[in-house]
Amino acid sequence: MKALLPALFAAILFALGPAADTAWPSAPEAPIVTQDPHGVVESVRPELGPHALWVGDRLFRHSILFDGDNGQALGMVDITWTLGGVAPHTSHSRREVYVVEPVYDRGHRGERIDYVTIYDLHTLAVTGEIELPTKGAEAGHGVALSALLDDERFLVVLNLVQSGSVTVVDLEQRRFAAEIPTAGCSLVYPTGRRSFGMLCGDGAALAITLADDGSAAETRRSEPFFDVVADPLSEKGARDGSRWLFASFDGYLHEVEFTGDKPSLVARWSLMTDRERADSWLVGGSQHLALHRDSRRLYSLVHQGQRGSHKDAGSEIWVYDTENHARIDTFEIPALLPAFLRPVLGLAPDSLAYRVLSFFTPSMGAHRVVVSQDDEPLLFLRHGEIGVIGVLDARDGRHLHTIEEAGMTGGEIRIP
Amino acid sequence: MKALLPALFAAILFALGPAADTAWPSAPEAPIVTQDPHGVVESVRPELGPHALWVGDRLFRHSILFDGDNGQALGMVDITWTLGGVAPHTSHSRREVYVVEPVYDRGHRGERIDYVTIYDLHTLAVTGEIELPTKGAEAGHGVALSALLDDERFLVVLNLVQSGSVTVVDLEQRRFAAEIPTAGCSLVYPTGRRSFGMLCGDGAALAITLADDGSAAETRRSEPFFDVVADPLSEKGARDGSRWLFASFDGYLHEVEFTGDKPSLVARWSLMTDRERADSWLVGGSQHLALHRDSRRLYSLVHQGQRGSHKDAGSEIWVYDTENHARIDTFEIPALLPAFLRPVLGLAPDSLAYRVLSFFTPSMGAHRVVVSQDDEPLLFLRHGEIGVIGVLDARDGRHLHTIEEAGMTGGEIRIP
Amino acid sequence: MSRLDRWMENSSRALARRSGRRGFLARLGRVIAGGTVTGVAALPLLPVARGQASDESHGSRAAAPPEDIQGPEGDPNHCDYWRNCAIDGFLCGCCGGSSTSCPPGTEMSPVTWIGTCRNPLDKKDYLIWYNDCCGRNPCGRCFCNRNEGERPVYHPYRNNDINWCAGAESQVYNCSAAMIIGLAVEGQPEK
Amino acid sequence: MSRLDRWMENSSRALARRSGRRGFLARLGRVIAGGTVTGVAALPLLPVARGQASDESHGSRAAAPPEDIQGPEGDPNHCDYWRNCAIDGFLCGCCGGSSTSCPPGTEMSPVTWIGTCRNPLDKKDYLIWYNDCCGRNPCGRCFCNRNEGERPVYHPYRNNDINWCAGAESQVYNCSAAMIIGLAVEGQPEK
Repeated sequence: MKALLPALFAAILFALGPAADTAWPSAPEAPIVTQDPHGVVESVRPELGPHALWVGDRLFRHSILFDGDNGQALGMVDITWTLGGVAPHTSHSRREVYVVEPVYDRGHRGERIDYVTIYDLHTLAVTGEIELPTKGAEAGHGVALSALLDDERFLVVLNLVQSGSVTVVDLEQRRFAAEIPTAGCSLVYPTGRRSFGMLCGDGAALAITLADDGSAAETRRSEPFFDVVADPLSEKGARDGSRWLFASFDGYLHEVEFTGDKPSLVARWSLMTDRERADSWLVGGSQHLALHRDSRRLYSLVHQGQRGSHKDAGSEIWVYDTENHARIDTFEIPALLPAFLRPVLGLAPDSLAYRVLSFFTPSMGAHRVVVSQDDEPLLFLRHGEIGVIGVLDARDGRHLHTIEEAGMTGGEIRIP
Repeated sequence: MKALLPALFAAILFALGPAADTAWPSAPEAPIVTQDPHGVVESVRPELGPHALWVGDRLFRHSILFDGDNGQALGMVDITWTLGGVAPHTSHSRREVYVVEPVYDRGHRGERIDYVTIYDLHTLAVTGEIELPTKGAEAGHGVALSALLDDERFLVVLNLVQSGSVTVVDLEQRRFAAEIPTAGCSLVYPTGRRSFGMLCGDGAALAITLADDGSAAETRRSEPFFDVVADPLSEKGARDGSRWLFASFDGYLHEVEFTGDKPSLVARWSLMTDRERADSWLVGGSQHLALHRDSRRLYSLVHQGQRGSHKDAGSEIWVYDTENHARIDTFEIPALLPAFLRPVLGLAPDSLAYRVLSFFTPSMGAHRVVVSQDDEPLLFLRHGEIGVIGVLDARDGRHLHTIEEAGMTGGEIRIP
Repeated sequence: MSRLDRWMENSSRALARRSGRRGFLARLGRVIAGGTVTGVAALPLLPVARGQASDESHGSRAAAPPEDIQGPEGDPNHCDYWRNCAIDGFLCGCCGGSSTSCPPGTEMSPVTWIGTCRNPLDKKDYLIWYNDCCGRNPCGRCFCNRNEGERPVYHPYRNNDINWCAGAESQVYNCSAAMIIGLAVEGQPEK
Repeated sequence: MSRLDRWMENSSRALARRSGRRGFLARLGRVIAGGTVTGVAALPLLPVARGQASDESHGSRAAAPPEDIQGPEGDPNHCDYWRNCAIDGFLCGCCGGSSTSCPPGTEMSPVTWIGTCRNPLDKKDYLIWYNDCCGRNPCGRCFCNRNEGERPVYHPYRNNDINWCAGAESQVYNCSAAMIIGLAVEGQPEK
């Protein structure tokens, strides 16, 4: 039937169309040339490579998968959150992509139903959906709202604050598995095969290990180890295996180990010298911390500001050796605005006007940074109000290129 | 129950929250001051006035109702089309707003259902919906895709091209009324109490009058009177009672009368002199023709271009007296870009930088123009890529002000 | 230095200065959070008090904060409005509502996050509810993001990233209002 | 004349020159139209022929148009690509597909509008189908709008405003491809 659709539509069009369209030749008289085959749909190449990147956009309501080496778009999946901008999860073992999303039966109103939508990683076709309790939480930064645990069987979804719980989804059996109460703790950080961590409102950390059925096999809570009011930990952490690194508002790095008897603070060191602190250097942004695990290099977006500026763009990237707790490099953040304005202004990439614009436009900094985990790592940078991605060599900070037209707004970015 | 919700949520939050939040004072100790009342929702003022304007936006998926005198937003209704940007219909007699829209049960995929969504004009609350056959057509310019007929009982919706029909909706009884075949004709132009016109693929016009049940009581078709290939009529016409004015690609105004024995071309006159035509002046845009009925003034967006530039922005507004078929004035189009960039760049309206920007930025022209129908008429202008509205005095072309932040993209604008 | 240089630099400075507060390209997705809680004992009481206040309308139990402020700090549709010190979203006053009321057709969420903002006239600190208006697509006008005293998601009553339309019938976010709850005994930690 | 003046004027000229072709702020909402019809007799045949061509893949019944063109006219991801003379939408080559194929997870609409574009190498006019790819939200990259030979909605086969995803399972528009149908006997009226 499907193959007949074109003929059918043409016939209908013919039946309804004007009596004659004399200005256009009839095709049988036209010499025949090789036609392009109709209906071809591409697939994502089998190996994504280490430099692939998901880039979310709130206005277009999707996340685009890019090849970070050349800026090519490989495909996209939709995300119905009106305020999300979140990036999807990718299972390499099951070769699937997961999007947690709600839909309303009238677009923006009516009955809400929450789903995990499952895409095939190769075809990006929707291959299934799992209905969830209608409780999924939404937050502007998109960070730590859901977590794919390491054995890629369970997806953990943070629920609305008044639910005080997480939803566990069994991706293998494609079903809702469990709801686990997490009173007073929030955000979800994957920490192992079937374990994840959370941060709590009293300054403690929580570690939960799942049973085979997705219920909580073990729940362990640390003593409070930070002050949620005076110097809270930013929730935008960087993962290091079973540990997570969090920077506090005042610029102290906290290494939190989630395994063991209970979660514990295993190291706390300053990202700033006293002098830098006196000069008002602060950490900040929406995804402001990134770790390259093999080289133990930590990338931190910093800016000069005051308390309350913790969501402002970073003006520099400070690079640390996490073994020695020492800053070893400082990267400049390139100006991303020209690449954003170029298509708006209709300038050619090689035009004088564009070169002038690029030369004179100062950097506005970046709100988000992630790093690839291979031996030739790339840093990906994004400003919250500019839909482009700056690509840097993570080893020396060299600005390699900029991925243009990566959305209208700065949603979450994530290495698949 | 509803009144108890806040307390309920607070209680839940309390139960789940951290054990103590010592940094914040407990409220009972705080001196009591006058609280702002909670839960107040505004209504649209009873009289909209002649200068109100609906402004559609595709990315935000809504249409904002503005007061054109001061640029104030009065309210907004949502529109689920992903490519629409259309403005809604307003019934002043029934005090309702109508949006024709489709929804998919998974946002962008799944089952599609089409609705007329009904809003109360005062509260802008949804007061009803009418399910329609899933056939509504979508077009980028948003023009003449549906029509509210003059007695405000019937809404006529253009269907997908392969349907070759329109859907008639009975707004009084809130039900689908009829589907009327319109073989070879397209677009819907209201022409009277219960009548509308269409343009046909053979260069003819069609007039349809509805019976009490919304079916076609009378269908009348003209002889072909224009060449759809050599010099087609732009579908972006201006209404004059039972007549519609259409400009042809080559700049000839066609006055089409839809009443009488059959629709007929009652006048055809040139919008350009031979000299102007030789100088490549052309009509063009997405809503490029507007008529102020009482003064018989016609406003036409024109630019210098070539065939194929019929969707380009107009660089000037040429003003005609439709009685004498003579151009009587030329209005400049103000630069709308500075008002669009101002909030992006974070400039204060009275800053030197903004004044410099405004002074040096040349006009990019406009794609859309509409005129209010009162005695002190306003011209509203919009560029397709700039979400602001330029407001001009329609009598002398004076630039009165610019409505900022009227969307991200240039969707349809319509006087309610 | 040419005009272009200066203009670019000026606008860039302006951007840097205001990037945390305003900028329409980011104005989506800022999900708006709220908490009703200012103190343990007050928890179940405050929202009810608000409900009562609603019925009494502008009751005169006590003095309202002085609002006759010159400049942006006194302009409810400006990011610098004194009450907006921890707001993150579109100002309802630019969307068909006002700084204390929702646009037509939306619903005010019963739960919100709070801020502690200092009134520049009486120099007193006030507790502010940032009530979201819900059930219609994002307004898209007058985006502001200020984070004085704002805290991460795990401290929800002070977090403005969470979508606080969570308490409303439709959790689609339209805009945010900034409403007085009462006087704060202590200032916010940033002051 | 300062750099600012010149830059502004230059970019403005560029804008004017390209405003009909490109500009990402307008790239939504451009609903994409299609028609399958190039002549009365050909009507029911052409789409079937296309279906066959699809099966034969790059069959060699006749020569394909030369594509070894220097500059933008030879770049499928550029608005000035010769086949794009009547396109209106996002180029699929920037969205995960190519100029003749759809991005992963989308569906190519069976119906489209057509253009008549001249190949700059062999100076021949070719009939082009602008097939839309459907079922996923708008791509948002490489927006182009060229209207050579484009005609109003009532002449649908030549109209690029109509949403031609009308023929697909989901009528949500993602991007547009530009595919050869055959040689045109007559040029488009604009030439």
